[in-house]
Amino acid sequence: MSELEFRTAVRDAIAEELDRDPSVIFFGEDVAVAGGVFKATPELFERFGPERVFDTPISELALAGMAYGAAVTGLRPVFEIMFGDFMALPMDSLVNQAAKFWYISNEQGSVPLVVRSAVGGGGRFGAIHSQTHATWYQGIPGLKIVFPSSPAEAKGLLKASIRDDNPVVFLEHKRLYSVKGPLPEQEVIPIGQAGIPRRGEDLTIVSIGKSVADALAAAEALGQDGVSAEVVDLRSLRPLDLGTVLESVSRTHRLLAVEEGPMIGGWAAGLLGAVAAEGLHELDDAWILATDETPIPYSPTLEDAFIPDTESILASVRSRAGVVAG
Amino acid sequence: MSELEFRTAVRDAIAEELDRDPSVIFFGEDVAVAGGVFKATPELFERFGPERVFDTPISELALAGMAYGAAVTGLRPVFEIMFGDFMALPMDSLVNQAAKFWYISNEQGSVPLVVRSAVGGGGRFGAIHSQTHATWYQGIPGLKIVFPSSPAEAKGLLKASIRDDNPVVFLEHKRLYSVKGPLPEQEVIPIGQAGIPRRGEDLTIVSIGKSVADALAAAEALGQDGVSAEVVDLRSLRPLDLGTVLESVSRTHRLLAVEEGPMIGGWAAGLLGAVAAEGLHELDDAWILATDETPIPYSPTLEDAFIPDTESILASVRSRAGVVAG
Amino acid sequence: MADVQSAQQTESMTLFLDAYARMVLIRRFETAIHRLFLEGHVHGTTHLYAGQEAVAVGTCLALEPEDYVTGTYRGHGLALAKGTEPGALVAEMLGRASGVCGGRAGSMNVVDLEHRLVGCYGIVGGSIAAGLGAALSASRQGRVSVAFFGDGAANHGYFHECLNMAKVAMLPLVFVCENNFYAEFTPLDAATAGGDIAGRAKAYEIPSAVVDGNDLWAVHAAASTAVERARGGGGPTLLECQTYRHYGHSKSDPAPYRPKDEVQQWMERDPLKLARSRLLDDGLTEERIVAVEEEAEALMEDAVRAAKDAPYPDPRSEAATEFRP
Amino acid sequence: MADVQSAQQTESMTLFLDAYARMVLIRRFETAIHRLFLEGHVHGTTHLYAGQEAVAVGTCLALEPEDYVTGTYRGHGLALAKGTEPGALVAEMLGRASGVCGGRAGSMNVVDLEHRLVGCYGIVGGSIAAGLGAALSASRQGRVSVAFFGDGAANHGYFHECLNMAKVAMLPLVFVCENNFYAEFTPLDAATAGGDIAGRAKAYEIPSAVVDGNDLWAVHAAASTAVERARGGGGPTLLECQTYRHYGHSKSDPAPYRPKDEVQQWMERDPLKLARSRLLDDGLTEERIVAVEEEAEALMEDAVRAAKDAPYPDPRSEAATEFRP
Ligand SMILES: Cc1ncc(C[n+]2csc(CCOP(=O)(O)OP(=O)(O)O)c2C)c(N)n1
Ligand SMILES: Cc1ncc(C[n+]2csc(CCOP(=O)(O)OP(=O)(O)O)c2C)c(N)n1
Ligand SMILES: [Mg+2]
Ligand SMILES: [Mg+2]
Repeated sequence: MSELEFRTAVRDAIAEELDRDPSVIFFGEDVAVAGGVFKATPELFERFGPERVFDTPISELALAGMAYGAAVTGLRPVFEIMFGDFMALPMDSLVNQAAKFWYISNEQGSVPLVVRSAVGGGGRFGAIHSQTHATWYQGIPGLKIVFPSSPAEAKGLLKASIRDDNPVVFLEHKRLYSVKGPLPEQEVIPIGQAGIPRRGEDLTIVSIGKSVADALAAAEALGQDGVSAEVVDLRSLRPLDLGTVLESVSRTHRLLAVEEGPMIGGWAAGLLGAVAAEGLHELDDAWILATDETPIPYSPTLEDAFIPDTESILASVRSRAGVVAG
Repeated sequence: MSELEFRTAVRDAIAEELDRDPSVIFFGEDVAVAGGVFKATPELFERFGPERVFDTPISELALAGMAYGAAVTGLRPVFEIMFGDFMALPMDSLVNQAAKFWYISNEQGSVPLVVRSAVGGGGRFGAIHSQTHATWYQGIPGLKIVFPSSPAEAKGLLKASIRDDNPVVFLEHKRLYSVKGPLPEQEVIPIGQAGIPRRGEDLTIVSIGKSVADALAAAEALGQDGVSAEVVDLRSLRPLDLGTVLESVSRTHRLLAVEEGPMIGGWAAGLLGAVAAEGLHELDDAWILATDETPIPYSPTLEDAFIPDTESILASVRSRAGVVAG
Repeated sequence: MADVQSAQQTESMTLFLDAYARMVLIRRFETAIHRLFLEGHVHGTTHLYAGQEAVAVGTCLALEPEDYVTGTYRGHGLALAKGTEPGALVAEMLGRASGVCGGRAGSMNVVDLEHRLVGCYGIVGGSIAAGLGAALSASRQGRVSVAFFGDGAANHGYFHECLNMAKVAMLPLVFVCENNFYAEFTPLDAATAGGDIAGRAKAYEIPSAVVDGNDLWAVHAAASTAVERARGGGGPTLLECQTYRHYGHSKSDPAPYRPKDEVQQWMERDPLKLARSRLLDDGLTEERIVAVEEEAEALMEDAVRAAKDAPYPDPRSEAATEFRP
Repeated sequence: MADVQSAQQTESMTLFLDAYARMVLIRRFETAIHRLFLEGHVHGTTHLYAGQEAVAVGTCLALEPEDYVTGTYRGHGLALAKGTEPGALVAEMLGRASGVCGGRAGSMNVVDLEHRLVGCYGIVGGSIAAGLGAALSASRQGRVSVAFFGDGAANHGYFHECLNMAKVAMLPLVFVCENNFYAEFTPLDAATAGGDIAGRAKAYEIPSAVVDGNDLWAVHAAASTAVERARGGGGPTLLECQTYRHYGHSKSDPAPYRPKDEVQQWMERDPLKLARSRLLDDGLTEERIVAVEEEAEALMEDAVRAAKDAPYPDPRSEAATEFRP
């Protein structure tokens, strides 16, 4: 039976786009000769050569600036900032150059680049190798933020990101790399359309990335309780597919947003706020499951308690008043 | 009649803390000899000398790292990153060093630093000198984000920030520097407590920084319509004083959050979400007034239309169904 | 033989006369912008290039139209040197719809892709990285990229990371540091360890040179060598062009921090003065020189008049989009 | 006279014997961590210091207890060299409540303020800026700050900005670049323009030296000079200590990218071997050396046993706070 591993999906997406379009290039730290520290990009260097796929010095700010300048002048750079935690370093170029160009140039041109990073906790990498930088960037108009939840999404969304004429911040959850799943049905998954991997009537659980699988598992278990939970997979945080969430809530009237990150300044709270502003009277209940408001701990006991998972989603739904069988 | 100018309040706060505590130092680009590009820090250099107040090269990342390392080893650095737009450059040190230290060191020590920046639009400075970086940083546990709305707040909150044992991101709105206002009543304004500069019954308008004055002016005008609006001044985005907002909403049942920035990924949507999660059934209505989802334009006609002001707050309230005289 | 020589001479003379005309245009442009700022037509802030004209013009004289340049917020001179239409540039400063960026960018952030001006950057150091990226494209297009930046930018992480990257990848990039000896109000020596910007290239094994940035011919010669090296696959070069700004850093900064005699000495070496007398020495007639000067004058007057009459963008009519569809 | 001399000799000999003992302890520590990682007791990832012991130990030998150090994710050796209790350090790697950071930090981010280890940083270059800041405090405390970092970090903006800042402010900072010739899987020459890290200090007028990082005495001598300079107000120094890591970059990276003979040559110059024979040459008896070796061995065994028996932090009981109250 043909299944696809997440890391292979990433590699294949890049390979197919390198094949398809000679203006696509791929670079980063130890992504070429070594094939990436998460072994997500092996054999691209061998196959496409040093002109298209190359390693760089440890210079995140210059990497992003180089990608921006190259994108404005005819190339379509895909580059890796190894861990999402390092995405604070290239931020100036991404925010003040790439994100602004299309608008302030009065649409003279745009910036087709993709910056990939491994994000998220649970790997015992500690506070500075486990963060998810999506919310640092969500408030930046002009930057797309894409975060796949499965191998099929990784491939379809990464291909869409590489073909997109705008800068894309692409997140890959560490604990998804070794996950296997069905092959994609579409070659390209359009950016900005949330998915509904599970239909339900009593409750809408919205999430993104790794947490989608946890939400699905929790929804299964809730079925035993007689609670029918719908799961929405946002896929991107900008553009934000509010419409799909509102439509779902108009049927379930209950909303739980699950975020692997703090509640304050997080995307989950922002989503609830946007839903409240548009569909307040559709809501019977709405709440957030997030992490504690602290950095991410290293110790297994602390990290396991810190990160939302299937159990904590279940516990959160069960303890929340008002969720009853439909 | 004794009034205080915002820029003088900033200067006096730093001067008084330099006086009070020999471990306080102040540095930045052209803040010492030249007294700052917004003339907010004149005469500190003359008064305290080059050991306590000094100019630096244009090296934002090193500035933040220097402040962090100094703060951990006995000093209390206050430094300036001239424009908030530049706050993408020192982010790594602030996020991965300063914000994490207290927690991951297991509370061996903390990081008493303050980083001041001029933020906000309306000054015709264009897309890369008009941003407000608060939301880039709001999702970072361990960092306080303080944003005064008046000269009195500027002084009381800056003094509190300098005395705080944690890293503080301090925002000064460009269009407040020349504003005059009454002297502070308290020497120090505690960080994390929102203010309620105006009481009302029909509607709660929540904002921060420059927009608070706009909200107050709009509330006055709404009085003519017979709508009694309460205004909440958050003062800080982390810690976030949700309690004060919830209490206000429990009386007015209507919430408008006004943000000078985009709605997606903004603090206003997050605030609405947090309120919905805690007090959904108190809400008869809740919405957000924010900017367009684009960079900030230079041209006066475009920028004026872009930035929320008294008129747009008024228009938003009047056009929103359901706000009626109490 | 003699004919050929003189033919070459006249050719080169008209070349430099055109360059001088461009320098005059820039000077008039900045004089106009300064006045327009004081009159409230230019908003926010503006950073004038007057005094540094020979750097942008001399460098661009060594470039092909398809070669890329990136500049700073002090970029009006670079834009005009690379070919941006003066009228569209004034209109941008005035925030008009007819501006080169429709009034969206303003004085600090001009983009003109048609003339391969990738951008002007309000962030110190940003122009270096943008130029590095353009060099990556240029290396595949037989083109060259030139990044302009100031002496203050030489203390920024952008500078170091890009020097190293450009050399490692052997990119066709010319780093042009416009050393006007001040970063805002801070003198070079107070912020720049060693004080030798060109010297910072050595450790990366990048060829570098200190250039008289007020001498059009010197800049052109140094730039030509660097551009040839880049085009020939020889990798990056760092040029430290020493020059001086006639105005303060921005707005109406009177620059009290600059010693009178220092200003005096530099004013005597005004790049326009130097170029003018060199052209006369080379045998050009006063008439021809006056002619191009008057032309520039007239060009600017028309540009300003047209810009002032141009409409502002209408926020209701213009449908700005966050993303390219 | 002869007595004085021999007294000094024995004093210095015991000094270096203690240093050797510390190097042995670090080696045993890393051997233990490697095993514990493969056994699943150490989680996530870990970066071993084996092979580079002489750099941290030789440098710290030139420091006062109150002097500050900052290091990288490859920081176990530095922590032990500066005085961190081995038991507390193993426990940290194992994520136990008795860890030096209560198990919150882990292998990459150790902090031990009691021993003036300001921190170890998972971000390449972070240690340099942290050391710069510590130097600012140190300059007011009569102390010195030493920032450790790798060859790969020399290509980062942090490196350049901090070199310049340290020199401009004449801070008592010693930059110790541990050049082990690889940044992860990338050889020095592939990423470092010019290939001469020490040489990069010249343009800033910062004194620098290339040091045999596997020779305890050479490192100590170079560090002593730099520390004296810093303490005397002479400002920063850059030391490029050339060394080699015995393990792969992290985890169980077998380092296939390193030529066999290169590894062979470096193994022959194992800093422990070199120090041991030097001590014997200097007249120390085999017995005394074996004694300290066995002591280190025993110390590590106890440390590991204690750590394994220590409880994990209890998420319910521990009230973590985001802010210092
Ligand atoms: C990263 C960054 N830091 C600070 C500033 C504020 N600033 C604008 S211009 C300037 C001085 C730059 O000096 P230099 O590089 O010599 O260029 P010049 O203005 O002299 O042409 C500074 C500090 C900025 N725009 N960007
Ligand atoms: C800013 C940043 N970029 C990339 C990484 C990933 N990374 C971790 S170690 C390393 C190599 C560093 O090499 P070097 O500085 O020589 O130190 P060494 O590991 O050899 O001791 C890299 C690229 C990181 N941790 N931080
Ligand atoms: Mg300058
Ligand atoms: Mg190395």
